[in-house]
Amino acid sequence: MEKIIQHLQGTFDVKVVKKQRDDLYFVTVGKEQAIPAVTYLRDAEGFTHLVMITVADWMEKGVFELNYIVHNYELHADISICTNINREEATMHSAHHLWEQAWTYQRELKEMYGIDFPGSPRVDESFNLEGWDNIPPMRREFDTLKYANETYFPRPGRETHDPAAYMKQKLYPDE
Amino acid sequence: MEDKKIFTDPDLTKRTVIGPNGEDITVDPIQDYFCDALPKKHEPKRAKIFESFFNWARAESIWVLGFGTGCGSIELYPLLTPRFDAYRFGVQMRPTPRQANLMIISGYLSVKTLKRAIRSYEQMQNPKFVMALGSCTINGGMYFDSYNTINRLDKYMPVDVYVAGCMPRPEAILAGFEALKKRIKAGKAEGANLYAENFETYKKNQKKIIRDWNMPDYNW
Amino acid sequence: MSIDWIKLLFTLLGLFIVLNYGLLQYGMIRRITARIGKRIGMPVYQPYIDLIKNYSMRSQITHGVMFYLGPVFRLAGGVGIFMFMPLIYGSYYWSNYSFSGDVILIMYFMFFGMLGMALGASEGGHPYSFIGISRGLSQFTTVEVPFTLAVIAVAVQHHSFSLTEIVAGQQGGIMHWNIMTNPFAGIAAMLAFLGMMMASPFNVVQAPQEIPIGPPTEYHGTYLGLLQTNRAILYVSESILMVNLFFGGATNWIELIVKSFLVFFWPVFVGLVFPRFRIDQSIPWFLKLPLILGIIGIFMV
Amino acid sequence: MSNSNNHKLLIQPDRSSYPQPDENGKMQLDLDSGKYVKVWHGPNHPGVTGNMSLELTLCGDEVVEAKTHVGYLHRGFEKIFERRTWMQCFPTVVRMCVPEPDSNEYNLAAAMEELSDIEVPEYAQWMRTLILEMARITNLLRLLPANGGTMGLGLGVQWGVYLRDLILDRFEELTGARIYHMYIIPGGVRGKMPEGFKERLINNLNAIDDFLVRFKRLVIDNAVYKKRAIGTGYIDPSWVDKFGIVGPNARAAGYNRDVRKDNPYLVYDQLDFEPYIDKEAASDIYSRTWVRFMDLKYGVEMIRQILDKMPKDGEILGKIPNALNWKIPTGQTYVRSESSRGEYGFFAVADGSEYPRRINLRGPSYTHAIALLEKLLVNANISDVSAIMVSLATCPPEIER
Repeated sequence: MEKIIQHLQGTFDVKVVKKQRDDLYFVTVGKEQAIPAVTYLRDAEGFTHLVMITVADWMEKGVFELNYIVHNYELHADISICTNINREEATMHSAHHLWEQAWTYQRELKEMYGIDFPGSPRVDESFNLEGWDNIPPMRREFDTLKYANETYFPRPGRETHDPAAYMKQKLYPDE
Repeated sequence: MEDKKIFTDPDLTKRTVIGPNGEDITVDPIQDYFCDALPKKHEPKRAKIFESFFNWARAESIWVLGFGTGCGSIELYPLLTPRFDAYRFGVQMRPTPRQANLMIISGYLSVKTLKRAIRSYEQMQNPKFVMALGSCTINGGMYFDSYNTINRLDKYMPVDVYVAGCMPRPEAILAGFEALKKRIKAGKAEGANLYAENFETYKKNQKKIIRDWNMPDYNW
Repeated sequence: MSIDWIKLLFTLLGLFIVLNYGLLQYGMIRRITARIGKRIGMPVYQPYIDLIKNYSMRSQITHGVMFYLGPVFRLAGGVGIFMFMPLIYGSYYWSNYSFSGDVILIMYFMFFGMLGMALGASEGGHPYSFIGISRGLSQFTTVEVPFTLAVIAVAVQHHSFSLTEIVAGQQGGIMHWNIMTNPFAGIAAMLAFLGMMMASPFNVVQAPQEIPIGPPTEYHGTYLGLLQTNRAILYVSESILMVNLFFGGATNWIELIVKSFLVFFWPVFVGLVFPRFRIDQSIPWFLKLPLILGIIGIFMV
Repeated sequence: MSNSNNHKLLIQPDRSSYPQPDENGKMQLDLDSGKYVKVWHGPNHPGVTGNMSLELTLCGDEVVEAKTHVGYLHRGFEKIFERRTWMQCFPTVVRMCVPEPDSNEYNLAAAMEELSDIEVPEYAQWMRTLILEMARITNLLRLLPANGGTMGLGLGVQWGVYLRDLILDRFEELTGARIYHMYIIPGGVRGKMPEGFKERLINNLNAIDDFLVRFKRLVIDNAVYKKRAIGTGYIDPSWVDKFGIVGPNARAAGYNRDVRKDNPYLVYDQLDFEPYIDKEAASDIYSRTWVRFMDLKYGVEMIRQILDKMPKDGEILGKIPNALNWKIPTGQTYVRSESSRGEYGFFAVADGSEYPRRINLRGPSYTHAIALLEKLLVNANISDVSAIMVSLATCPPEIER
């Protein structure tokens, strides 16, 4: 595992390596190098299984952090190739040629975050939503409670009985 | 985004096709394939005795549309199998909306499912009933702040019986069936007529959230 | 030609009895199958309530004239089979309008209902209806082959196409029944009977998990009520036909009911423990074993 | 022991007259030609697992193009997590996959424990393993007979769901709920075994043993079932990595894919088990049914083993901070477990606040039901569509979340 990470650092311009577990590393590379790094891991190091492509939205920093998690069935270990892309004009290179299911993830990310993957098949089709005309819902600036209250008809009389006070009294009287 | 997207479906746009003899045929699927007559109100039979007899038959033979719209459908399996066996009470599953009388909205409805549910509901024939399972159909339940699930079902279609719980146990659903039977026998379950009378309101509410309305207003 | 009014009355009475018997039998079968699945099942009288419910639906929609006529044709087919079938051997009034060539007419009526249904359901315009119809017609054609062979074998054996005479030839104990005297034809007909009753593994027409539910997809309310009425009559009539052809007929109502119930139970029993064939598997199936048995049955005579 | 290589003998029909895909993999179909008919298979269809739909283009009764449409169950979980504290996520997260909710609970708990370094007591780990295995057999009791059910053999479903109800009763005893248990909480579990629970559970397991014998006679040895299932829905073993196939579907293709064995979590390394792998890689519906059958069989064995080996008593909850304002330090992780359908993973990102930044679910159906299913359905007969779908054990809620 260490050797693979060293190899990655030698070949690519690796910015950050974070060891989460013995079998899980988060490796941050530049935007241009993410797909080559994933391809390298798949072809040369035997990380043949694409676990998922996912995004965390860091609105404060103005970036989306894309994660390509790949798994090696020989070593039973995962490496996540992370890359930061600009939130405003979010585009990323497509990985649909590497794995057949990759375009599904990309289609979802396009719909949920508005990240474009040029060339990915059916990326513009709607995935979960139908007839959505607002900003992509998973972006952090989208306020789902406000939207729900405006769009749907909240039933009057819904009260929040916050159990926090009771819990505080019962479980944590000192804090 | 300010500009509203325009939703088009290539299968539903107006187009010209070439017929078998080489002539041009204009096809407008929404006009040709669907009937856009509005729903009519059907009065109950004049003679009280007939109506109550028919209501008894309707109550004792409830055909449920097999449409699991949400997570409550996982409890419909036990309902039809040995443990709870709803067949004893005259409840049967029908796979097509034409033959069904009761639509079970089993839990939350996302906007995408609501569109299909409305369509299935409109295809059902006149004495038709709706049973809503779970707290998410009453006030949104635990998805009250979700951007994709509706909060109140009765704004979009008339509901006869609500069964509360998350999720309701099969016993609760059986009790719901009993409550529905009482309602039908008393002649109160006139959901279809209510829908026809307040058609405008229901349609307005439905169109408010279904933005790509690409079907006729009423498909029988 | 003078009309025998009393006979007509008896025929209609017989139709009424058979209708009720069919509905009760359906309820009974549903209850027995439920028991096998460890359930209690629906009440025996449930089919009656369903029928009343369906006839009392308030709104109906139609897709055209043939859509109306489909269930009517189907019902006519069912009633037609019944009208020309002798019910009780030795009784003038309960032999309906049986005549010397009734077997051929009955076999025609079997197909007639099917065709009527096909015309009606295709007017409904549902894609699953089309698939169901094409499956149904092609399967029924192949079912007819071994069945016809078996019927011809029986007819040659008794030198008659009249059901009454075929039944007459089988009187005098169980060893005289055609299923005993010509077992190959009997087995061929029983296998074909599976296909006629549309029980799995040959329920390719309605196939609930595949093309729900085939031709009747669009039928509702009164149309469905007609179809249910027909199902009650048709299935009982077909089992009575089998009783007449191979199980020595019946000399009284109780014998008839017991025998036809047992015959009817055979496809139900098979259907419970077998999944469904695909259409391209079920058609060759009928053209293999049942066909060979039917041919042997003819040579036996 | 079960499979023959019949699928190699199957004669593939001539497809040359059918339309071919263009270079983008999209079928070139002229829908107005009258040769094809477009059918919506679902969402209102008894043969479709859950609420999803397939848009099939048929030529005769052969499927020439298939598209899956999901999103009917989309509730925006990942969005509403942003408004829930980590503890409030628990009641929500179980709703992500309805038939087997416990994997969700475990994964979220494991992610939180890993990110904030919490030790789980041993007894609690055994209880977690027990409840995960119980959840696995409840789901399998529903899924396995459904393989016969899609072909019109509903009897097995009746038996299976009845036994599932018995196990749900045990869940109710243990956790108080039938479906959504919310039993695994970060730091441990919520309760101990009630009095007499073990004996009642073992009784139920014996009933499942009986069921397995009868089910094998009813469905698996059934000539008609064999005729239909063998060779249908064939997944080429080379697709396993390409499509990200996991769990039982990959095991039917001859790959040893089981998270319990590969990356042992909880106490699986102390248990003695070997997942069933189809050595001949027949990889059709029949083989997948077999793998699920053996999974259920081994699952029952495994619960017996857990009940034998687990400690009699112990701590159920480790030391956890104040749940009301539990701040989890910045970090991200990916945890996985083996559900009855395959690898089930959570990607969790914490940003140092009380609220999670991102929790993303990787469900096995995500790859099985979309990319793979669309590929498998092409050239299938319409009769086999739901059979193929059920044999892949797709579960829409975990795709859409």
